[in-house]
Amino acid sequence: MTLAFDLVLCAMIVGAAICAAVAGTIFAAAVFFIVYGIFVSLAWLRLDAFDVALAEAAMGAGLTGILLLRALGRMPASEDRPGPALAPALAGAGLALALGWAFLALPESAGLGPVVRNAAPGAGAENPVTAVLLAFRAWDTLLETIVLLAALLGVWALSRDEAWGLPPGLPQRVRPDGVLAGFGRILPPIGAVVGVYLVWAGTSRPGGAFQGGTVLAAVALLVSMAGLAQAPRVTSGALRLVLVAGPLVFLGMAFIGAVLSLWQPGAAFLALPEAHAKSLILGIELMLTLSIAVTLAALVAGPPEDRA
Amino acid sequence: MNVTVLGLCGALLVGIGVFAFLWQRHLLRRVLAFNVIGSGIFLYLGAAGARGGAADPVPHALIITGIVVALSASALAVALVLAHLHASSATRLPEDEP
Amino acid sequence: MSLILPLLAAVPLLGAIAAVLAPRAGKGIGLGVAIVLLAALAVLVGGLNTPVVLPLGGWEPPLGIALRVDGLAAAFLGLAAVVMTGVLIAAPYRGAGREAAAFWPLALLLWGALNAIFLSRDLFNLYVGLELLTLAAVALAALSGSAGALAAAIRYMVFALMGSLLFLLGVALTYAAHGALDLAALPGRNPQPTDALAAGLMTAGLLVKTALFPFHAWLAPAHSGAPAPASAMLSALVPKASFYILLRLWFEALPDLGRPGFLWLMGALGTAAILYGGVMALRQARLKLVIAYSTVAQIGYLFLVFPLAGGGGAAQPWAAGAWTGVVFHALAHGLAKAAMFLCAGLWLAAAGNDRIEALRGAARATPMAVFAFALAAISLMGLPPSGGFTAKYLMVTSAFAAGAPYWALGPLLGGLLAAAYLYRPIAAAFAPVEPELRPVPRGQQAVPLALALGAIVLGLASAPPFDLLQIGRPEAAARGVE
Amino acid sequence: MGDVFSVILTSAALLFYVAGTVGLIRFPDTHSRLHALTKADNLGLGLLILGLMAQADGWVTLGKLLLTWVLALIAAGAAAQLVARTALGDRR
Repeated sequence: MTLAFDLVLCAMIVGAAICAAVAGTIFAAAVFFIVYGIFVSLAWLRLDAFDVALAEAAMGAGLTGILLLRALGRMPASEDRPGPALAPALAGAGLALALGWAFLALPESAGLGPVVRNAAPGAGAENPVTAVLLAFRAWDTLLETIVLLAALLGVWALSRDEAWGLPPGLPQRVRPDGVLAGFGRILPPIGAVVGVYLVWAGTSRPGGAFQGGTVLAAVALLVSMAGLAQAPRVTSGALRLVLVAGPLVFLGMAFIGAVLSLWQPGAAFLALPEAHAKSLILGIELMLTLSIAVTLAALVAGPPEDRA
Repeated sequence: MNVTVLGLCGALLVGIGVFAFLWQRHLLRRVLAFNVIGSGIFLYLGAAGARGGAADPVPHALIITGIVVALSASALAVALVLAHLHASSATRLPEDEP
Repeated sequence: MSLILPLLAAVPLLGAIAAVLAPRAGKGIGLGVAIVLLAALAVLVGGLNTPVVLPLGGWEPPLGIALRVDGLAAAFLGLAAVVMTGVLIAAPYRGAGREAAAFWPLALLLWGALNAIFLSRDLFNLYVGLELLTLAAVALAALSGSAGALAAAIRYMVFALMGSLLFLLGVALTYAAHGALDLAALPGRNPQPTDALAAGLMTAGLLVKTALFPFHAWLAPAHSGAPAPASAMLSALVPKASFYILLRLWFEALPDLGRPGFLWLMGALGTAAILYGGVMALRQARLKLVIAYSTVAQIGYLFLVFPLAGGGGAAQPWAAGAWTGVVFHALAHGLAKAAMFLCAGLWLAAAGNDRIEALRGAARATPMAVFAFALAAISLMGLPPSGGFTAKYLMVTSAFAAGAPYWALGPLLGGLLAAAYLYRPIAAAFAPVEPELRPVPRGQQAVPLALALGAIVLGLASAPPFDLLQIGRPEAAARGVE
Repeated sequence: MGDVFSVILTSAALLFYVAGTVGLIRFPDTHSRLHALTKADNLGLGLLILGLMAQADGWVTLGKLLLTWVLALIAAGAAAQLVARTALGDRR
């Protein structure tokens, strides 16, 4: 029975992917891509990967979909003809076959699951995924938040010189009594609670800084699109402080560990003292969430623009 | 068995994405294809990690990192495509213009 | 030691954050980072006798991520530090405008990403580092905002994204097969039939990112379209990072997967790159494109490491020499190429365009810059006494000693081609005419001169770096990858 | 008992979804399509959630399910309004 479900799910995923790849218009492709992302997050649920399902739905389908649709809205309808299909088709088919063969040829499970589950409680997070992200592989996570920052700096650098210093994205014109404004008033409180809950719950249950940050980013975007609050200018010191607060606290904690290591045997760069690991992880995650939320919202809004 | 289905599905998605990435010329479609390949790789990795019965949390963490990185790259790519459109009124690379 | 290792990657990142907060102080922050890193590297290299490994946060692999520094890592860290210091001194961005607010943090992020890659021992961490490097590099390539630069940046991004995905796919397959991402854990793994596919995918991705012929199409427009300080970083350092991972992968992690055919293919592609890049450089009318195509050629030399140091049998006694020679080549090329792009930037600002004819009489207007360009050219051509000469000498002798003189063809012809394509700008600079260049302050000319002198000194005093590179040199570099 | 309740309600929900989808495809213009979609899908979702509530293991889960429905109602309503208004604007 569950096999039948998985087969149907996979067929739907593949179908949506094919539609997204070959749809006649780019708008249709983008919509199919969002549908595809939702189906893929269902597949993650089938694999008991709740953290990944949340991240895929929020970022892979949601934010990436918005990015594509927003860009489409700025584009004139243009003739869209792909190149010759034979070589790409051979490359795609060859790679898919090779990977399929490899999956079947893989040895029996070779993962780190048991090792992680043994070490996770000592690292300050009962959710093993959070333990991996913020303790064992904290260096990855730190670099990843910096990747977000690098992308935003790159996006902002693409503004025209005349628009530099304006708020991110296009200026919004919204009727104050319109539906969007009303919607924008109802949802943010709920969204904020959900976002913070995802972070708080993330140490022991699925959720975490990235999933919570995405929800908060959506709230920020909604508030801005509904015209309820003006986004700060890209040169604003306060905005920039919020953007870097997470990585800064993360790096700062790492540095403190490094300096302490000079006279304290257990301390090291990126090591959290075991007694306080849980509260420190939660603190770092909250700061990261704030920065991730604002960075993601700014990434989706795009570079500052002065014309429609 | 169920896990194998999802792993093979991931392999197929990579193939579909690679096909679209190489075949399509419109730059937004190539960004989209990049994301299809990415999620296919993640599904492949996640399914491989779930073969032992209990799910392996390390791939989950890697995948979350990967999703964030893919989103960052997509955002920069989309912004580049729009800036390129403003600068030269083109939605594809010069060498791909018909 | 355990304090210095993480600081090498973390300090530039911290500097980038500071530069985001205080864009006007970007240059000061950059120079501060440069001083700290140069000092840290001096201490590190001074005390390095054996490789140092540091599991981050106290979590040992396979659970955690380890950093490691050996001679190879120290050499590349040093190259990045010297080139970045020069670039940061030379970069003209002031104030809090669009370009300045982007350049300083992005340049520091690029530096942080490079150092993170040079130190990392973890395949997935290397992927994240590569992505950080790519995003910073693409953003810098697009910095001018011109239509040409944007198209070049997008093409760069298309190739780089494909390269990243292929690499990631290989990493995923490696983890799925072995439950390990640490490079040190892979030589002792239980071999699987999927290993060759995983290694092939990772290698293909890194080749695209290194712009080895025939994956070079993105390089020249992106490197020549960027502002000069960015070009210097992109050309001197960025392709070296993915090549560095290739070295680690094949000589340390998976040497048992090497096959004669693969080694031969790498050498053939490298030789093709040398010839193709040289011919293309010869045909360009713009100086920055000449220098960029020269990079396509120079990258080719690096791949001769596979047949020369990787081949077993007759090559053995000289293999370590070839390995060291290739690393020398990477270092000398980095210094010389950064010097050349900085010179090109000075002339572009002084002449208003970068056509080679515009350089006529430059030797009178900007003598130091022309001297710097000529010194850098000597190293690229491989003439004594320069780092480039030492590198080519080591490569060519090991090619002959190994009984494979055809691998010497690339370096020898490549040197001739380099002489031909670099002769044109130098001849123009020495043309006996009144220069039409605006004057350039001597201070600005000093930076490329210092970098070019570095490339020469690498040849004059080659013993200390040679000894450094032997620290923790992978066994496979002498025994062969087979 | 609970299971039978769930099966009946979720089946009914599916029926509404099918009806909504048929309307989306067959109706001639944007406004009637929206009508079919929002009416039928919101009812379908309501039935689905009711059916799932029978499977809930506590008040918290019940609350979450209810919240899901309310949020989806608000979002669908607002989105439908926005689409409708944009469609009007396009026609002018």
